[in-house]
Amino acid sequence: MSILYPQNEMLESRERMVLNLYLVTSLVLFLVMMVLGLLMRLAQGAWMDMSPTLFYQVMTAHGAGMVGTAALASSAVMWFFLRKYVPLKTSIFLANYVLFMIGAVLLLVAIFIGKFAGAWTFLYPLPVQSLGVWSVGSAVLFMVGFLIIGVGFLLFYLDAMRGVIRVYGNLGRGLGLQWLFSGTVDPDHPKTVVASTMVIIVNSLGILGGAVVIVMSLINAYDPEIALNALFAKNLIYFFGHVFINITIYMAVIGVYELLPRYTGRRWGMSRPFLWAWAASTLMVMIVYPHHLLMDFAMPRWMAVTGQVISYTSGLPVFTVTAYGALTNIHRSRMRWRIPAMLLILSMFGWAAGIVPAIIDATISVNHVMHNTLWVPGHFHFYLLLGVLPMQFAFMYHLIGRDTDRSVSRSDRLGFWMYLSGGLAFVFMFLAGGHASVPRRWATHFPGWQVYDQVASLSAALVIVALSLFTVRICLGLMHTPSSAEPAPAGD
Amino acid sequence: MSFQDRIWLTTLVGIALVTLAFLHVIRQSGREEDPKTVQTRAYALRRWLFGGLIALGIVVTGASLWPFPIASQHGAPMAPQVVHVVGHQWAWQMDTTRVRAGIPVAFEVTSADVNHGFGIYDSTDRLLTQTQSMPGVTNRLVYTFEHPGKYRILCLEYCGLAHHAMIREIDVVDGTEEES
Amino acid sequence: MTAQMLVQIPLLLMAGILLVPVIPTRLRARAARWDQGGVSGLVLATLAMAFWMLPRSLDASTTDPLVALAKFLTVPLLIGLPLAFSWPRAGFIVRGVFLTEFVATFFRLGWLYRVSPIRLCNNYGLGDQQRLGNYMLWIGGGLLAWLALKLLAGNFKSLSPSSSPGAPG
Amino acid sequence: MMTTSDHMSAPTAVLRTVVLTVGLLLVGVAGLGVATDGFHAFTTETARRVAVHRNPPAVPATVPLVNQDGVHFTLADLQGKWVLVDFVYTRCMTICTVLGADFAQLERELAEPIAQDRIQLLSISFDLARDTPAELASYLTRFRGAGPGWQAAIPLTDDGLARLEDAFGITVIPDKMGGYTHNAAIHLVDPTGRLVDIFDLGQRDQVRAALQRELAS
Repeated sequence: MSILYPQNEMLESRERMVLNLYLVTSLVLFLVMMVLGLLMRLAQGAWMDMSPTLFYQVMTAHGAGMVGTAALASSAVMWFFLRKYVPLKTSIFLANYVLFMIGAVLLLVAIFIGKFAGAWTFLYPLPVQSLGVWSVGSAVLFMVGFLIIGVGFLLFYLDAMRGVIRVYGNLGRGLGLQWLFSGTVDPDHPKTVVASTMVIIVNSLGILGGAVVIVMSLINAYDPEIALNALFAKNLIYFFGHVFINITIYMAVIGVYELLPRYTGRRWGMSRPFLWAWAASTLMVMIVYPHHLLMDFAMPRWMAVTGQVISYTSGLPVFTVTAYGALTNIHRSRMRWRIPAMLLILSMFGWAAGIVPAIIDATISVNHVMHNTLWVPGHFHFYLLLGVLPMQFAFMYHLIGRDTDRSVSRSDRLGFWMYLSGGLAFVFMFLAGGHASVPRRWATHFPGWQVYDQVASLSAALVIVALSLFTVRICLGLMHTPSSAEPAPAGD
Repeated sequence: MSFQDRIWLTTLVGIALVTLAFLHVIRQSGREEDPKTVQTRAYALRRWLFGGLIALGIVVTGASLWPFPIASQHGAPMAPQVVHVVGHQWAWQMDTTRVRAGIPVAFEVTSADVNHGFGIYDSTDRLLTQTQSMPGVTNRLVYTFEHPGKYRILCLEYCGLAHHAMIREIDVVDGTEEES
Repeated sequence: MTAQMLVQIPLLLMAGILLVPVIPTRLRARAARWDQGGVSGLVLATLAMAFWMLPRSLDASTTDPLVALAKFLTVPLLIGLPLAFSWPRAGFIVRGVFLTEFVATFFRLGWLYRVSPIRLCNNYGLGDQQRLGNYMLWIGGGLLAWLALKLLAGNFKSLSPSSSPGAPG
Repeated sequence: MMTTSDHMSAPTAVLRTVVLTVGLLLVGVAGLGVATDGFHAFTTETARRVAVHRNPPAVPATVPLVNQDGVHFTLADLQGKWVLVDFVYTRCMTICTVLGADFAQLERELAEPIAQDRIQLLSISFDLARDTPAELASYLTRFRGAGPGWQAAIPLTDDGLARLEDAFGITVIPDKMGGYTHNAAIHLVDPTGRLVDIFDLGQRDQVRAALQRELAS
């Protein structure tokens, strides 16, 4: 039996405090954002009265809040495991949290006091052209909030970059590029370092793109004479947005690489295909974004083709390396069925299955009838709700567990199955809505569409109950810090 | 069977295959076998899986991009009917809302303010095709209506407070009826 | 415009960099106490740069001799000097933030100059402005490519475990 | 395990740096704010407009001008009317053509108040070397304007032109092909002879709306 809680993962009290801040904040924010999501589905299903003004504010908050929170929780996973291999500064990890919270407050003020409802994508020029619904000032506040959050993540990535370079020499060696074509792959080169390096590279560039387009939008907000090229702004916004949300998966999957082998009791070794998969993903995550612009016919044809082809190929590493590797690791392993293990498998399933509707939608001819319908939230909720979040919950449940735990408690088991069934029903209602051509981001739905919204509301409620159970369990667990995570007596 | 139905079916089959793979592995997870044996077998199978997916990708890419599913954007529209569309917050401005069935229509779509989405829906509220409506850019959408009847334009890109109310009806008339 | 932004200002900046050894060591040591990790100096340089990137300021410096004088004084003293003074003491993270912002600024200005249908500076023609925009995009892209290559495949002696990291303690 | 000793070595230096940095940021951002009229004007052109809105300057009323019919006049002669002014040179085939088309369109749209002698359109040429009353007349004919509502004029002296350019914020740079690069806008002068607004090319609707608002009140 492998060790679930190795010595080198112990936390000092200061580190534990900061990590707990991340985890508790994430859980609470997830709950709040899910309630906002539920409210939207209730309004669309005509089970609740909500003015369009409020609906679109709620929609903006839900989008920005979920993307931000997913990134926050995922970076906690990355930090926790990466610090075993490279030196990371707790102060920078804390700085990221503080900047995130400042940014989050600005976003909330912009939305609920400034009435900003330009969606989390702040697609130029909507933020500054609301026909008087919200002021330019609140759009500015919103974008400044994003900028501050971006700076926080940039600090975190720079710290991680420094750490990887200190230990491995440069980012290429962290990524294992030297073994792509020849040489003996170091079987002990950590998957965590490979994934983290990819995240560092890709999201630093994503944040750079965001910083360019946000500052340009700010200049335009104040001096409208300086008009931007809307198509170019759209490219940058989707590059930034796509990278930023995708990266939440690549940070959280580190938890799967680290934890799954402990629960199966089997090594999950480093291999050349694994390195190839991550090197390819590094590139593909950056160039796949044109699949958001397939309905912008003015885009060059080669970019649309790139968007479609890369969307398909970027699924291959997930299917044939990560998900397949996980399944191989589990197969006939006499798995230790604890709640983290269950969540890890769920997360792999959510990611792999969620990719199916995503790839199909990225086909240009399909995009003609699916783009900006509920199909789109359908596919990304699939791998966020059933992929990324379970990865994060698995990590949190693992943290509060202990070696001596033998079985899954009744409430956890109940929570798991509620989450799984509620989540599945919820995303399938989105996909079914897409199949029925229901447009995305509509405050009110035609009566014929409302049945999907109503079933979705019920399923969302189920997910929220499940998440509440998780939240209570995890928060209590974090407070009663388990002995296994106490600082080693002779450590330091 | 509509295009949407075929997409739906393909997706369900894909998800079902993934689910079966997971269920199979989960069912076997209680047993124990030498990891080496499992790995050797799995890796052999993986080569087939990878090759199969690549082959599938090539076939699907070729079939779905040939002919290219987006009309040429350069030069004068090659369609006998041309409709100029301008998206406004929050209404569609069109130089005509009457087009003929059976004959290609080129919609030249742009926007006067923010991004909109120009989605054509049939009388059963099914999405037929769409393009983006953007300031400073004209996208050309060429579509041939098969049947006469009432169709609707719905906004498919979030554009502010009355996004969901940006609806305009168009009449598609019999192709032979209006020759004059 | 191209000459001013890509030749004159960089030369003035260089002049400031050369000034560092002229400053008495004692004064430098004192200033260093207010410049932990090079942060203050880089912030000062960034703000001064932001000012001289305003099309208005550039315009004014060609028409108003007083503003021109201000440019000749402040670019070396408030940008070049603090940059050269603080850079060696800046750690990896501070440098990273600065460089990210620096590259982003080239992209922003390049974009601005290229797409702006109006002339941002009244004293320069539209063609000149667009040419400058292209140069800036190329410079930004070049800087980014160089940084990426350095990070991916470069040598980082100062960061190796044997020597002390970033800011010396 | 990593300990965080990086900031412990010099706590006072850290404190000082934080104080100095925050101070610099406050001063710097305030300075940038002042330099851009509260982040509204990044360019000289916008700055000019902001200034005009805040404090409408009087235009030089005494600069002698000659129009397309050879008639001498000054801006003082136009007081009592709303005057729309643009700056052109007649050989210009780019921006001035757009301005000309805008003026022609405005002349038609505002025919009624023009007939009542409440609005005057005026194109001033800055090409003293080449433009003559005859050139001005053909410029107007090109746009089928030419009614009494739209006049074209040249300042008689270089000094007069300089005063006008300065007052209206016009920068003219000769290009290498014998033409000029210049900023193009539509300037609105009120009946008391003050420059009250500046509009961009393509803002014809806004010009018309502003005038109609003023005439109605």
